[in-house]
Amino acid sequence: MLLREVSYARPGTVEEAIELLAQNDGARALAGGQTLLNVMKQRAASPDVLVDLGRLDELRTISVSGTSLEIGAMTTLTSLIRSSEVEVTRPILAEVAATVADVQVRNRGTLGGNICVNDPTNHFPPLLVALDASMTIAGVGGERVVSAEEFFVGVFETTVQEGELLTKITVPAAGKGTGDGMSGVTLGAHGTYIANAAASVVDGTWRIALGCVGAVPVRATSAEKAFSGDVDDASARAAAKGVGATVDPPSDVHASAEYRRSLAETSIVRAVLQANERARG
Amino acid sequence: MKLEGTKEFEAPREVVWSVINDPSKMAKTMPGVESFEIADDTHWSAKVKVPLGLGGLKMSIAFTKLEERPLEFASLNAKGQGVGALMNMTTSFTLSGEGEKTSMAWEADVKIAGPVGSMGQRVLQPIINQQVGNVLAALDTEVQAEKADAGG
Amino acid sequence: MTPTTSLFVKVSVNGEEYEREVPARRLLVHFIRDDLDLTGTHIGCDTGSCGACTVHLDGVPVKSCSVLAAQADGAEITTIEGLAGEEQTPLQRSFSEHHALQCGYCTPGMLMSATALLEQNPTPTEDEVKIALQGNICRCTGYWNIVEAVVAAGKGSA
Amino acid sequence: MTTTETETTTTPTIQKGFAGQSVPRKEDRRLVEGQGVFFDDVKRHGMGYLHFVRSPYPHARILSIDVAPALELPGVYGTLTGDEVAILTDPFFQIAAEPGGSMKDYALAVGKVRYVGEPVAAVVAETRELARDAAELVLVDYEPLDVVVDARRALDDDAPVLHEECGGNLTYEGVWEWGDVDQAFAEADHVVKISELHFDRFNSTPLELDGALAEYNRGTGQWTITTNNQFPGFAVIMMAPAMRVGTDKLRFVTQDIGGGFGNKITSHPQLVACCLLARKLNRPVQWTEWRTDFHQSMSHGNERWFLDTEVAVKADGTMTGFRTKALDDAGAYLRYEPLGGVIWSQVAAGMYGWRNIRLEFTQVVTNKAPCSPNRGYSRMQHLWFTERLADIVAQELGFDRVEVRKKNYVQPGQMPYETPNGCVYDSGDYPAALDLVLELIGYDTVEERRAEAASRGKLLGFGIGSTLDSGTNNFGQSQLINPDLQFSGNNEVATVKLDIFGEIVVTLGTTPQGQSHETTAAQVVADILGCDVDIVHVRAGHDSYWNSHAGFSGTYASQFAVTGLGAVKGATDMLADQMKTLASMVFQCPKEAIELADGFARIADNHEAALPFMALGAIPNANNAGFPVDPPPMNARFVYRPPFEVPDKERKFGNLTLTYSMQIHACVLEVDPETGVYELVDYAAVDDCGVRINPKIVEGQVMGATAHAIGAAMFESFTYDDEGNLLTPNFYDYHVPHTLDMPPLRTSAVESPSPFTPLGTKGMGEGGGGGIHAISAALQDALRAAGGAIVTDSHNPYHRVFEMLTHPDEARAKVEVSNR
Repeated sequence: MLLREVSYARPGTVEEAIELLAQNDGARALAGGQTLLNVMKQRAASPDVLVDLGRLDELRTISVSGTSLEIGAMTTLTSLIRSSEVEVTRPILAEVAATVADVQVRNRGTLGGNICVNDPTNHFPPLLVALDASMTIAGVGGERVVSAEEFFVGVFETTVQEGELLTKITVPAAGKGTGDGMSGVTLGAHGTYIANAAASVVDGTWRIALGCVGAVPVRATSAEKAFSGDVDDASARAAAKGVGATVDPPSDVHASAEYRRSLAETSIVRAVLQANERARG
Repeated sequence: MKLEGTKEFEAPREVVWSVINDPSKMAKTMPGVESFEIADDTHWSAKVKVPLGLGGLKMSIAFTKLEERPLEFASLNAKGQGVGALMNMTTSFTLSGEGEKTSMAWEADVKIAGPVGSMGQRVLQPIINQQVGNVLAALDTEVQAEKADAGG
Repeated sequence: MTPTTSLFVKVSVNGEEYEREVPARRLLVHFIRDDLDLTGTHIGCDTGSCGACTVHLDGVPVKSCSVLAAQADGAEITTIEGLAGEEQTPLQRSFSEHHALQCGYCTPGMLMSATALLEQNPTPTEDEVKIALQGNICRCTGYWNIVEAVVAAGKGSA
Repeated sequence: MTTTETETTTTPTIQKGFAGQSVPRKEDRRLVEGQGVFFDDVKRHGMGYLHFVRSPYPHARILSIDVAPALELPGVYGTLTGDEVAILTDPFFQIAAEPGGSMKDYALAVGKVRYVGEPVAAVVAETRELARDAAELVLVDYEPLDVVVDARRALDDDAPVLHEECGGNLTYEGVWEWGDVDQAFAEADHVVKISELHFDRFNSTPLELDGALAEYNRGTGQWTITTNNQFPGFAVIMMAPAMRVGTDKLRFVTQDIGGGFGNKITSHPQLVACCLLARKLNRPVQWTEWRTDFHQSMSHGNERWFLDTEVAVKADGTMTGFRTKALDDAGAYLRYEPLGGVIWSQVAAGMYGWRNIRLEFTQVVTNKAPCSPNRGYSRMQHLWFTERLADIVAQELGFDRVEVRKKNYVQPGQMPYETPNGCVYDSGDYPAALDLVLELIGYDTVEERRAEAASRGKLLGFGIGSTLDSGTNNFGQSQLINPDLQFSGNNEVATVKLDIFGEIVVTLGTTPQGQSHETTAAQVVADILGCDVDIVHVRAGHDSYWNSHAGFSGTYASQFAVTGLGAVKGATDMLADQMKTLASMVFQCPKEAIELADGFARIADNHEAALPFMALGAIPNANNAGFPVDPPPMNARFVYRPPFEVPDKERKFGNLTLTYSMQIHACVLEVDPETGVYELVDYAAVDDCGVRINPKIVEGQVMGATAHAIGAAMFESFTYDDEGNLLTPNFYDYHVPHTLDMPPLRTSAVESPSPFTPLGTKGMGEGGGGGIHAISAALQDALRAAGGAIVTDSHNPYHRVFEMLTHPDEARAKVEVSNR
């Protein structure tokens, strides 16, 4: 408990927010705060200025434009779960959001916050990489759009620079022949991930991302390329085999590196089979 | 936590040595250095802000050169203190190779204590691995710059 | 706009208006307990994990240890003290009838989470109750009686 | 969902009135309305908030402490360091004999720190935030020292020594041997050897952390400590001598306590720091511990190794004896230790008929948080051990686990049963209870379910955990580890008075943390006085000023139903007698003619002649003129003293606890062979704690103990790395089970009244870790089909199960069977 002294500002517009982030040394955007405020208690982070995005309703919109689903960075996980747009265009987002922490955290926690924190155990970084999402980042100089893979830079680190703000996450809408899956092992039901894999197939082309095995989500490219034609348990296992050896996961109190390598492969198999089944409709 | 690896440089040993033996050049390879002071040729100190996205971790680090055998071996200790974290790192570099190629075998024993050390357990190893990667990349840049200077 | 380390916060808690100057860093739970003297809201961890500090912020259950008092400016807050009027709510009575509390320390948070559930879903199933209470840790009861009490209160009000 | 059934084998020894019914709790009203009073809810004008400066090092010399930067911060009231503490106080009294007895333990670290999180200084400031800011400004210069984390290394010649004054890391060692062990092994047909078993380190992590509000009165020299310490009787004998004051100078006040489970017994060092600062700064000092502080520094459960174990087994499966070397890891200080070195022997033979036992008990200190009582304290470790022996013997020798238990259990006909070390199991029918739990969980369908699970690719396992909950300590057992100690027996106090308007007012010496003392005490009182529970007012919590406590007062070690209610019954019987005497004076009739019923004292065969309680209460209190003799005071104080002898120190023999509640747990789980992830799919628990005053409250305790056991078996561990850092310092990595982690539960109860207690009740609540035993057994059963690993650890998170699946031989290598 008990935070160090910190300054606070509550902008009313995105422009104002960017200005505050640009002009104040050590400024950090405060979204839902479900991670940030708690690591501040632990002194694992000590921003000098908190720029509260809580009043930026323009960042809380969910809309479908053309073939993509556009989600405002300040959209809470609860809103994701309840969104009919999400349900129609990319239901996996709601499905995964429903397994993040608990009701209270989902009521405050935002999609933007979840990925900007980029804790390696977070749910959305690997999922958004698998879904080939893109992020819109606004700065004093205007907007730029980066792919999910470019977005994640390190633990607690993204490509969002000081003076910049993540405003929007864009996810391709699922058409026929698209299927998504996510599987992993958590610390207790709906708990912190120990290891996971997210898989997405679009017309036979696979994107598979691993969580908890590095500082950022890791593409399982060898597995992605392995599939030709029908996917079944055997081919999924064949594809996953050997992926573990290509990653360098941490060892901690919940899992040795060896265990995480094994879980990564098992998670790939299960995520792929789930995605494949859904792609078939 | 013990880390080790080998880094290959496209540069003569003298050049690599001159970089790793020069605190001010080494300083440029470290993440988030805000200020740097050299007390004497075996003691120097730095104030760094390790760039963690959540706001950065401020630390003041005191370096002590433990041992050196010119062109061959150097080892140093770094003690860092910041709110929430204490770091104690002992690292050594062993150079080998001939002509334009130098191979640097490095070892580091990093201990992190304090709230961050315990809280950050699940994220600390990736952080350290990544920071080491950054340092080695920066070191290569410095070596090439030095090589260019030496050559030019 | 310049960032500040101290600001005025205006909130309505259990229907009563409060205005206080608070440090920007003060967590909502400390504001409620220490500044407003509403000590029914509890603290059981320092990582936003246990839910003992659960209150309703604009009608939604949140962990008041993971919100700054400043963020609550202008909000309507309900705490455990605001649940019962003259009469206890059926849920409060059900907790007692089903022995859903022992030490009672997690109870305010449990009741706030369960109350929010029943407002949205008056007759929740056992699984729906478990999901709604997942963010509230109890170390005495093993949860069985708590889940039973909420399910029963739901049936009762249906 | 839970289902409940009860079987009563014998009728209770007291009339069933309110007792025996699940009457609603008196405590609940305030608690569900947010009106409970926990220590942190109490405020005083001008109070300062205390924050401890804690060691980031597991072992280091303190070279210097500079508090000046903290004192310069506006709003800081003052500081306290170890150097001051060493001048102002004496080291705490040690329970241990030599070598542990030489240990110097103070309120703050003096000269050295010995675990991460140890308090080295304290700062008091105007707000909680400022206090923490200031604590971060205190400059401590440390010289790190080598650490010892693994108890198995603590006695190595080159191991760093934590407490030089103890001459090493050994704090206690003793050989506990009963029967003829050598002969038992000589006559054994099989000997099962297990090289290493490990009971892991965790605790019950009550949701409310420790803390206090300390106020000092310069005029009287007395401190008032509003706290959640759960054993004031112990705290005061630790604190008063150290602070060089009489016990009367320390007034303890508790009301609502947010869970304790034993973990709130040893907060006395922090309380002393609060008291010293309240005096130094002449203002109330408030200390609230936070979760990470608690995990790093407070009351871990004893971690224990069982090395070179051997079990003697006859051809028919009778287990005749065992020998083992128990190595107990006490952490850095002996706050309540080495009592763990004897408490286990209350259940030396578990629920079994073993007559020949040899256990070499060794306790060491390591650079980890100090151990102290934790639900199931010291017996749970040993009972897990005895259950592991039963299952490993059964599996390795090909016996049926159920039959091995039934054959080896102490039999109902043997009750009351004297164990090889002189403890007396008071009552119970263990085989019948086992049948009951097997019926609850559908034991006969386990094989079908196993096949069905296999068809889904899952490994199903079934396990039994039979366990004892020994209650009401004979503190004389402390003399078995330190013959010079002057403690024996036990006691608890209650006062009951009839007040001026006819209210019954009860005060207790106990410090309940959810055990519902207000309710069960009222039930007992109401039945004896023939009145409604609603007119019985039981004071919440504890207050030294009530004069209703004795040396052992508190709430710990499963004893309220015996000591607490024994005192309540004693005091209420005295009051009833006074009421009858007074009524007989008024009616000029013999006392024997008076009965207490329906809220009246009346002549039994003439209900017209009746005095309402109000009239009785008024006479001594307000209307006493004209009485020929003094009317009885309508006020009674009773000290309950259980019937104990001082144990035989030479033979380590004697009755160490008065009652033995019993629980048998059974569970079914499914393991995912690819990941090691497992799920409890079915669970049942049967409890026998003798007469149940309030069945629902008893069932609540069984459920709570079950949840703690599930957490300890699957998720909860205080794990340290080799460098002495706690890797699970808060709820990020220390996962406490929540609603979705709980299996379906069926409970049932048997009532075998205790012949030794006033109400036929037995202490209960701790539960003896039955679920830990059951889950270890079920995992071993599930793994039989996948390499047959032997479960040798009490804590089995997914990664350990994965290890057992991928390297079963490593676990199997720890077990060896030799046949004659």
